[in-house]
Amino acid sequence: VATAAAAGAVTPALASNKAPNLPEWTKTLGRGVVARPYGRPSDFTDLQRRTVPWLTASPESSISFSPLQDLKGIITPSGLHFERYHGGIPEVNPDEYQLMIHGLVERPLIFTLDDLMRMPSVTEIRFIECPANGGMEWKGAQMEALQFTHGMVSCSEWTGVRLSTLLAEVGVKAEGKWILAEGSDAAGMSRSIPIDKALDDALICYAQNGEPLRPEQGFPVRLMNPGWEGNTSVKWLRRLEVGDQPWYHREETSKYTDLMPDGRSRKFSFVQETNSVVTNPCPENPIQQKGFIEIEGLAWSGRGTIKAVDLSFDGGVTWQKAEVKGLALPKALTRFGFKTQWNGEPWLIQSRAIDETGYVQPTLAQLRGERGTNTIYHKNSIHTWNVHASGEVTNVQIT
Amino acid sequence: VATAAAAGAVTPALASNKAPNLPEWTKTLGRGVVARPYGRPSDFTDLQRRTVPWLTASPESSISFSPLQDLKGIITPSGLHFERYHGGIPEVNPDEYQLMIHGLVERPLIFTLDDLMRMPSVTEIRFIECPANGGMEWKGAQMEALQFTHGMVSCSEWTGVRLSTLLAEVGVKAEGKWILAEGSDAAGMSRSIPIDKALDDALICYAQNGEPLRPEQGFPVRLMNPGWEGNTSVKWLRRLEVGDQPWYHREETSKYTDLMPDGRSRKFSFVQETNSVVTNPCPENPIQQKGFIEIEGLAWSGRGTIKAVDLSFDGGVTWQKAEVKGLALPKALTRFGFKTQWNGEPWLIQSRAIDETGYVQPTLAQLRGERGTNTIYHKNSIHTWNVHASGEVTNVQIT
Amino acid sequence: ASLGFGTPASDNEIAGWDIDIRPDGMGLPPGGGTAEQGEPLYEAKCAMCHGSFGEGAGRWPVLAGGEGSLTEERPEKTVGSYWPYASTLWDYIHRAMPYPQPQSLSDDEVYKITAYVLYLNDIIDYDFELSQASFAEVEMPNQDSFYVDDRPDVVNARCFEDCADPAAMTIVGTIGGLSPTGHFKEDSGVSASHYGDSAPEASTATKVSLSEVAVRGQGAYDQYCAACHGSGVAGAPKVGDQAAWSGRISQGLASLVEHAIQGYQGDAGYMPPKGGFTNLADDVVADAVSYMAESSQ
Amino acid sequence: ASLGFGTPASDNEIAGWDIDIRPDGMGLPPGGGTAEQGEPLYEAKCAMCHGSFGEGAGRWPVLAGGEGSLTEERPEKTVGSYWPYASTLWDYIHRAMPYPQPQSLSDDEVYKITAYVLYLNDIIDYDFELSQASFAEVEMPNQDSFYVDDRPDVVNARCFEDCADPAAMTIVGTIGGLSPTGHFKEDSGVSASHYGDSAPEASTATKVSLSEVAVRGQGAYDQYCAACHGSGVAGAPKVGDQAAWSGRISQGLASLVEHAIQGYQGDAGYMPPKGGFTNLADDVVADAVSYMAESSQ
Ligand code: HEC
Ligand code: HEC
Ligand SMILES: [Ca+2]
Ligand SMILES: [Ca+2]
Ligand SMILES: [Ca+2]
Ligand SMILES: [Ca+2]
Ligand SMILES: [Ca+2]
Ligand SMILES: [Ca+2]
Ligand SMILES: [Co+2]
Ligand SMILES: [Co+2]
Repeated sequence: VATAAAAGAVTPALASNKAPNLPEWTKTLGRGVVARPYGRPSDFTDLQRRTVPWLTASPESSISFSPLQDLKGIITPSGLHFERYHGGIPEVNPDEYQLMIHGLVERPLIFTLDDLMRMPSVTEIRFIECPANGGMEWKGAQMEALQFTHGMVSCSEWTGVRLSTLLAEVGVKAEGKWILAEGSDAAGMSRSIPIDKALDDALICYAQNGEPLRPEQGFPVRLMNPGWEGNTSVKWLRRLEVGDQPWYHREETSKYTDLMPDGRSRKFSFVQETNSVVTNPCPENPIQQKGFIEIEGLAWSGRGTIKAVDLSFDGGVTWQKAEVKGLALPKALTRFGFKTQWNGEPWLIQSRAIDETGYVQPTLAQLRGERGTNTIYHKNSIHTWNVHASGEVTNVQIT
Repeated sequence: VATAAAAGAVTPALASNKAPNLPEWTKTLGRGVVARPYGRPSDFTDLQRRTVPWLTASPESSISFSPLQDLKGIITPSGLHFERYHGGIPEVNPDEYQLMIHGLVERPLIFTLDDLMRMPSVTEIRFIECPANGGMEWKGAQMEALQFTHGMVSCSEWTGVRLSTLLAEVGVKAEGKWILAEGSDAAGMSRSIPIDKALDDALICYAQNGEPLRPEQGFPVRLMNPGWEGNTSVKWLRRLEVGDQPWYHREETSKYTDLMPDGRSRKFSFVQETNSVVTNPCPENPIQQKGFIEIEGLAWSGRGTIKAVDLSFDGGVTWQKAEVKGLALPKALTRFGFKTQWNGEPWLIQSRAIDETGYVQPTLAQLRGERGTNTIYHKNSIHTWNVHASGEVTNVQIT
Repeated sequence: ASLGFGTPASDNEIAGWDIDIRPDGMGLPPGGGTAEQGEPLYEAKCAMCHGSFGEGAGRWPVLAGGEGSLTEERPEKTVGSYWPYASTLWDYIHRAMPYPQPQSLSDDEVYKITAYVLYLNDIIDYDFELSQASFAEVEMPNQDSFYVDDRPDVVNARCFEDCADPAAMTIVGTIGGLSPTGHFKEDSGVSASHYGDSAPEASTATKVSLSEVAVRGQGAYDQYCAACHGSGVAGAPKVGDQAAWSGRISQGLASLVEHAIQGYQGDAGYMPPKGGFTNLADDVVADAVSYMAESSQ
Repeated sequence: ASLGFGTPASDNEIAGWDIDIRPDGMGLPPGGGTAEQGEPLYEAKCAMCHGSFGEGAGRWPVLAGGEGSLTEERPEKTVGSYWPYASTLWDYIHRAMPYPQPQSLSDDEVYKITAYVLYLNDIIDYDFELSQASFAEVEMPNQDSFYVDDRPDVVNARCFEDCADPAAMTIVGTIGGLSPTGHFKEDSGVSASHYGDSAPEASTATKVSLSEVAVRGQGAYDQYCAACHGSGVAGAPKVGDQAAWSGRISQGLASLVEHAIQGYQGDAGYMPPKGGFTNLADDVVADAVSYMAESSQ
């Protein structure tokens, strides 16, 4: 057990840092405390959000995807939360931040960030999902990676004040039935929110995963409508106007309405229905060895808590119950697992989530049968990965 | 509602970005997606870990503190997790990473990072606390900020494989009663862990808050002993040796033993007993205005779940029940709150946590009465903040 | 139930921020205008992206056309074919357009341009005066086609055995070429956070002799400048048009760059600072100018 | 119950990593040595931090003394006064010391230095040969004073009324000056992530005429170089000692810096590369050298 290097003798470079050698990093002091007062990931890792430039005309109105294939547990690190902007990320000065609430209220008020942070606070782990998640796959499988088929969903611990608490401050008049939420970004993002949601679980958030919101998620303040299409959770929120009817703005008419085969369209299709996907294996995580494998995946429902997840290995002919792992919280990402063996046989692997309302995630055929292929949003059908004999995994659809 | 600036006309600089003006950031596009593929906090914020250089001889063996005064909810952002090193942060190459398990086992084995990540995984939200947290205050109040009185505790979502699963792979012999856990850092950090803990809830972790461990927390792999003194959760873990007795290494004899007034010392004082502290108000968060205030704080217990937290405003003469807010998970930070009014009266504010075993957080007098003032570690007594008529908050002790 | 937080919002403060417009006309300011008046404004401020006929340049949104296409294989959802209310158009142009200069239009300008976009969609006549008073007369063709969300619309059963017919299953893979996969194939040479640079939209052909700076500037040009300088709308000198550029190039690069960064009113038209993308760094704009100049010699 | 992960660890692989020592002697390698043999090694490799008598230089740990102090107001916990097992000392010196060069000592060197530290604590004689065989003879004074954790040791009651006597309460605040508060007082001029630079330990007095580079180097000097160059242990030229420095300075700064970064064997003693702190950046070391040289002219 002796390393005989006398002081001053030149130690020859090690063949490797593996046993029986002592690794280099064992033999020298590393950096001390507060080398990085605010830390960042190891340089040996490179998890990142990614985009697909041809999806949009401009990166200022575009989307990036969370690397679901590399994430563990249910919390999305704030630096990897998916992005969606309609006019880029405004650089809001928190000292000049104001939230105005007016319209059909007794007392129109302006709140500073400090005001909001001094009011009673609530913290909840909830997902946010863009209703376009998976939308590129209505007409056929297009994306060859999990990050792009499902990466428009992320999950954080959000802290803020209940919108109902703020509404009590201003005093909503009896005629007040809808609320216009408006962002201070270049898009002036605006959505009409029914008063019932506002009084139920809507949050005015200023913190994410313990710290101030990231600029990408609406710093310093955003609306958060748990379980609803992400677009309604208006970021960089500056104004709430109470009215007696919805506004029918661009993001709730031209966009975020769902065109049906008969040419009519659903409006106010707020809830993100039950969805799930297998994250191991997936195209980015092929099976590298025969033998034991823990199938893993994520499930979520905008209507509440995930109650069960089933798995099929044969494209949906037979199903088995998977295990819900760790926390199963309402309107939060929920991880599931299934321990099995893989011996080189091809799999058509699918997951099917069931939420507390009893809703069973539908097949692609069912969804297409009802909605056609031009509806863009809300594609929550059962997803299929094709596991090849080589362990390689590709995205397929079963028709 | 018209801003009449015709194209080309010079817009005069705004007096401010507040109403009725439209803020600057509303009138120009912001940065687009993946401007930062891995994000970071707003430049307008500056939460950071902080150290006290005179506590130690060298920053490579030192401590930094989490800014509890600024954190919300229960998750500590990974970049703000408190730091404790005995030889700095090793830069471990994950491709050369090995975990060796040997000693009193049937099959000594070496696991790669890939091996570990392919085994059945578990995800849990748990705190880690340095047993020296608060230790500067045994002889008297010393630190004028919450970050320094209590900031050696953080809480994360940890993912890894149960140590019991790994031990099943190597086959522990009947005589195997203790496990030496050894780090690959310059300190070769080593601690003896009883087999019961190893088979209970110890985790071999590779992920924190959804992503790979940060270098500061042991990248790529650390041991995690939930509820136990942080030092036992050996970081940059390279080796586990199973033995029939403890090793009595430097960190479990010279350090991390608790000197009692009679000159004898406690050894293997693993568990972090029930503790709590008020985070609002606190020295960094003075009360700025009369009227409504939500008192907030954090409670935690290494023995399990926090069941209740009480508050005193008069230095412990009378107590009232506070509300446990959000998730109350075993061995995790747990947030409590209490809504009240402050009208300028001086407060001696204290919190008192009770865990699932019925243990009631003790007073400083009780702890000192039993342990004296030279015991350094495990100071979990009720803490007092003095709220002055000005709203200013100072650290005091009641004797 | 008041906790006492917040300060009263004055009428003046509210007026400055209360910009929204509703289908019933709430929020519409005084003023007005015709499509005829809107046409030159649209040409100068909108056409470079949305096309002179609302047909959309490149991948920028299409604003007109698509009538009767909503049940077709590839429906075209435009203001005319899809939008239920004209108020939405006024509101959106006013709040968010032109894309790089949101909230820069006066109310009259918004009336005029809104009228023009409605006119391009055959919804109003060229000389119809759009105003607070006349707004209610505008009828949108698709107005009655929206119904409130009636999901859950699909009921799946939690079946465990014989849930599908294996013989009837067709397995369809992805369409090659569209999918971003580079990041998980080693040494693919694909940059990690961007994909599909080789995707549908082809960029301006690159001259072989470009300088390093110009090559660096091509990406920004494609993204930020091509809308105007690729087509020559609004008096923009078109890239590759040597006649349009020679005089400009002879002023020297520094002056071109200054104009691009600061903006200027030229003889042929108005160049907004950084083409309106004021979030761009100066050197990004300078690189793009090099690319444009070198490609037009 | 095996899942089949992991590859067998060979005896050779285990031997390379299995460095731990236990009180029963498990792990102790062949070899041995006396305090007498350890003294020069300790002087060269340890005394700069821990003091020639184990008394600790500056704030570096004290290794000897403190017998009988464990029940006093300020107990001194050292190897002699506190540590229960001598095996811990062998293990720790071997695994972690010298602090900047862990695992650089041969087994014989560890035996010798361990013997010397035990000797400094009056635990063994100067010529006692410490070895695998003799280790069991070493008795540590405080060995029997440790008992297994018996907490919970304190029982508080969940009282709600009249739980303390307000009249008997004394409120004691903090001791001024020790507490880091700068970061939450505006414009305090205290750097945000470090406090207490004004705290107990005073740094070498600064000459007024230092260059900017030298001023920048003082922090690194205090932290990394002062252990040796502040006291002159192990042949290190002491800062401020003009005689010891003049010859060196005349070689030129470049050569001083090279020696400091690469290390070298001089006439007076051995300077390890970067003083052993190989994690330091070259320019940090260079700045510290400027500080030392300018302070010794
Ligand atoms: C530099 C490019 C650019 C210019 C100039 C521009 N737009 Fe746009 N326009 C866009 C983009 C990009 C969007 C989509 C923004 C989003 O994703 O939210 C858009 C969206 C629109 C829409 C909504 C389209 C839909 O189907 O939802 C309308 C209407 C519109 N613009 C009108 C105008 C008018 C009128 C002008 C001039 C006053 C104008 N635009 C100038 C780029 C531009
Ligand atoms: C550059 C400074 C430095 C040098 C040189 C050095 N040490 Fe140390 N020593 C330290 C520090 C710092 C610690 C405490 C490390 C920690 O915090 O874990 C320490 C701790 C120790 C301890 C444990 C003290 C205790 O009370 O727990 C022993 C024993 C020790 N050193 C012995 C030695 C010996 C023997 C040598 C030479 C072979 C040596 N040291 C060289 C800095 C040094
Ligand atoms: Ca050795
Ligand atoms: Ca699929
Ligand atoms: Ca206006
Ligand atoms: Ca106190
Ligand atoms: Ca309004
Ligand atoms: Ca051993
Ligand atoms: Co919808
Ligand atoms: Co302890």
